[in-house]
Amino acid sequence: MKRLSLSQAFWFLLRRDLLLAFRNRSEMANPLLFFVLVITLFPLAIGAEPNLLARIAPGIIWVAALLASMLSLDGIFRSDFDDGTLEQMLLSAHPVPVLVLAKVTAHWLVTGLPLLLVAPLLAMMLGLDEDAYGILLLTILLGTPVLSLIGSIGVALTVGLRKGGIILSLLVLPLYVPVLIFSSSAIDVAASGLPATAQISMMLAFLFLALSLSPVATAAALKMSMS
Amino acid sequence: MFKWFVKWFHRMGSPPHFYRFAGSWLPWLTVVFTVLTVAGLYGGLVLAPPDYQQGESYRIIFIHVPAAWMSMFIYMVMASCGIIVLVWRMKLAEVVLICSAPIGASFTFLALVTGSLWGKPMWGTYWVWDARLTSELILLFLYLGVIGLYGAIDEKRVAGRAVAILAIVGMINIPIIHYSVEWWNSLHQGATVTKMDKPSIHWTMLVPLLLMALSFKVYFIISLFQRVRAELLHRERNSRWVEELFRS
Amino acid sequence: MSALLQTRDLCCVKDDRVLFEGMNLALKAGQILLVEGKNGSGKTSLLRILTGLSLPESGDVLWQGRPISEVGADYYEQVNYVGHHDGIKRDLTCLENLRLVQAMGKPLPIDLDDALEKVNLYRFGDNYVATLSAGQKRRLALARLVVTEAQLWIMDEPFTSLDKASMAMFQEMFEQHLEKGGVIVLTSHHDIEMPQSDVVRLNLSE
Amino acid sequence: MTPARKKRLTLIILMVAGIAVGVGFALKALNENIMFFFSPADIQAGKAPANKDFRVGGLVVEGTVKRPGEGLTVEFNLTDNDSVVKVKYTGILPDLFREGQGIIANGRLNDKGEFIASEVLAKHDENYMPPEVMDAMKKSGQKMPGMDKKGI
Repeated sequence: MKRLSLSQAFWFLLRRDLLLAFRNRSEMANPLLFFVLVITLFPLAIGAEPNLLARIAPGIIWVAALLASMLSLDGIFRSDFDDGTLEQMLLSAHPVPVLVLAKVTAHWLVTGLPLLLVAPLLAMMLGLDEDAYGILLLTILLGTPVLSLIGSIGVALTVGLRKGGIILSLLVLPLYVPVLIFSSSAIDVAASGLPATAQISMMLAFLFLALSLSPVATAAALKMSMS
Repeated sequence: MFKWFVKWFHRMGSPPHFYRFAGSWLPWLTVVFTVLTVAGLYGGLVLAPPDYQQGESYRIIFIHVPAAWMSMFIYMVMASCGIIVLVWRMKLAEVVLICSAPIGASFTFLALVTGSLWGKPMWGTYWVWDARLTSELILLFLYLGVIGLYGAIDEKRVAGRAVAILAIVGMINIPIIHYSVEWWNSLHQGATVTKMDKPSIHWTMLVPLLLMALSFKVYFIISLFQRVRAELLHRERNSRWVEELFRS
Repeated sequence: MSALLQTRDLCCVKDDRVLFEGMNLALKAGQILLVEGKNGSGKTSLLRILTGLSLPESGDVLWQGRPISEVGADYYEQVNYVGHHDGIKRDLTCLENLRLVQAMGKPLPIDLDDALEKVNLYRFGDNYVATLSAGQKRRLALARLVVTEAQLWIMDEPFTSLDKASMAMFQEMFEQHLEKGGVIVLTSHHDIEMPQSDVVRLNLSE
Repeated sequence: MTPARKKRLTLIILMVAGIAVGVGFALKALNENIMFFFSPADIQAGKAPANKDFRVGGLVVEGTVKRPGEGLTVEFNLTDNDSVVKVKYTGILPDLFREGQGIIANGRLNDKGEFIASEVLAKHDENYMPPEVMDAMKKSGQKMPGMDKKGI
């Protein structure tokens, strides 16, 4: 009997989430706005001394990216949990981790990828060394999917709770630390005119590990949250 | 042998059996703990000579190092319980997991505080964002996350499975956090006792250190047993064995 | 003929309260199980355990004689579940919602338009779900049953916010499903009249 | 093999492959120099960045610690047993700071090739010995384990 294959299911789910995001595009811009806002706060708070700003720019950009990603995490599963479509997803005949991966991918495309567009602009405003722009973009490209993947485990654990928000940050932020360290260190090193290959290969390692392990953990956590 | 182990494993998994077993062991463990602690502290604070380099202030290692070891050890205990919970859905493992978390968090806190007290005379500052210190701090957050998540979920069986997943995920992350922070910044000295070649610590200092480490382990078991007993009574408050226990 | 869906010594505990224990059920093809009982007697819990969403305290749910945790995907191909939540997205149209249901890897028997016609929503295919009434939404949720061809239907209060006519329509749909060799488990506060079918009743309050 | 089994097997293979690639990248990173502090030899060779802050690590050369002014300014030489760099620092030094000790300094190079430190941190080694034992070891010319480590 005819049935849709797993890869078709993946694309369907991805397309559905992108469609939903597009139909709520005002919400889509929120993490991006937040990212820009947090970064503009720093020069206001610590003064506009160019050398200082240039030195801490990698850290600021990455801390802001991390917070922006964390704020948007709840959206991965919240509405699906509320209207019961998540329940249906868990009853699918397809392996749930693959479906989870589709949803996380959609989430990243909507909230992580746009950071790539504004990051160079903000880096310029903070006076980051021009040598580091390429590495900055590369770390965002490699790092934000890892944030979404790790974050999805945290959301899956807390989606059933009424006050999941604070707990979520407590669960997720410690797990974000390696990404933060290596990405900002890569930019730092690049700004000093040195090669950042070690940091970049480490981030590639995180990406592959997160891609292969986190959907399984997220699926297990979702099953737990639904029961 | 294996059959015997499986049987033992199942018997230990039954709450009333574990309750009685832990209760009968507690007095003995307390005696062992007292002897070890007194011996370790006397050896460390009185008998051991001052260090050639750090003078008297190195003596804090007799608390600091065992506490730091415990902070890692207890997390491993929790992650192992997590695997048992997810695979065999054993109730006792859930209870052990969640009862270990506050003890682990306290040891982590102790290691951080003693470390920072040590850091002032040695490094000239209470707190440096050093590799060991930072990863220990993150470990504390992981413990707090486990405690917080367990507290937030009302249905305790579900909560047990949730923290099991979290403990396992955290376990994968601990080496990653450890190495990432280590590369990022390194001031803390290398490992002393666990080095493969001969330990670079004099035996007069090593013996009390190991005694203290052992005493901390025993303390963990005592504290764990008491917590688990209390939690079992609470969880099984409607069951027959608890009722019988209080009637007699 | 051997039983399709079985439970073996099923026990469910919620918040320290035993809802049911030692439950042994067996359903053959063509049978419908009506789960009755007071509020909080464990009807929803039982249904969720049967779907595998929740885990029982002890005991097993068997599909064709094997525990569902072992059967895995082959079981989920055969289950259609309609729970308290409609499981449809407000910001998608009716057709988009049903297309997604079909993507979940179950066998596909009929065209989506036919399915909408079956539940009297033919002209609403391109309407956003947000514009539908509560009863229409419920009908769309139940349309899920016919856009994929699963043998086992599990429904939690399928008739909430439906009018008499729609109820009759769905009861007829259920009878057809049973005639084709399907199995149904449902809870309902409404009286169900299905004289032609083999109805098994289970009261959890007793 | 049933299609469901085959699908699951493919997924597991993909997962294992993903982990393997990840571990591969991690090992590759471990093989590269990731510590971004520099040794006096690196500075001599001109590898250290100019006009940028960086960290330098090494041993304080015995007999070079001087306090030229009245204030808290200290000067000393730092070595990695290969090259030497002159360090200037104004501020309170940690207790463990002494000649022959390993330290890490944070700061930047000035035009004369001197390292102007904004922060000095002392590193103590992982050896714990009573003073007499240490003296005896030094006399017999035995090398302390861990002292020949890279960096410090």
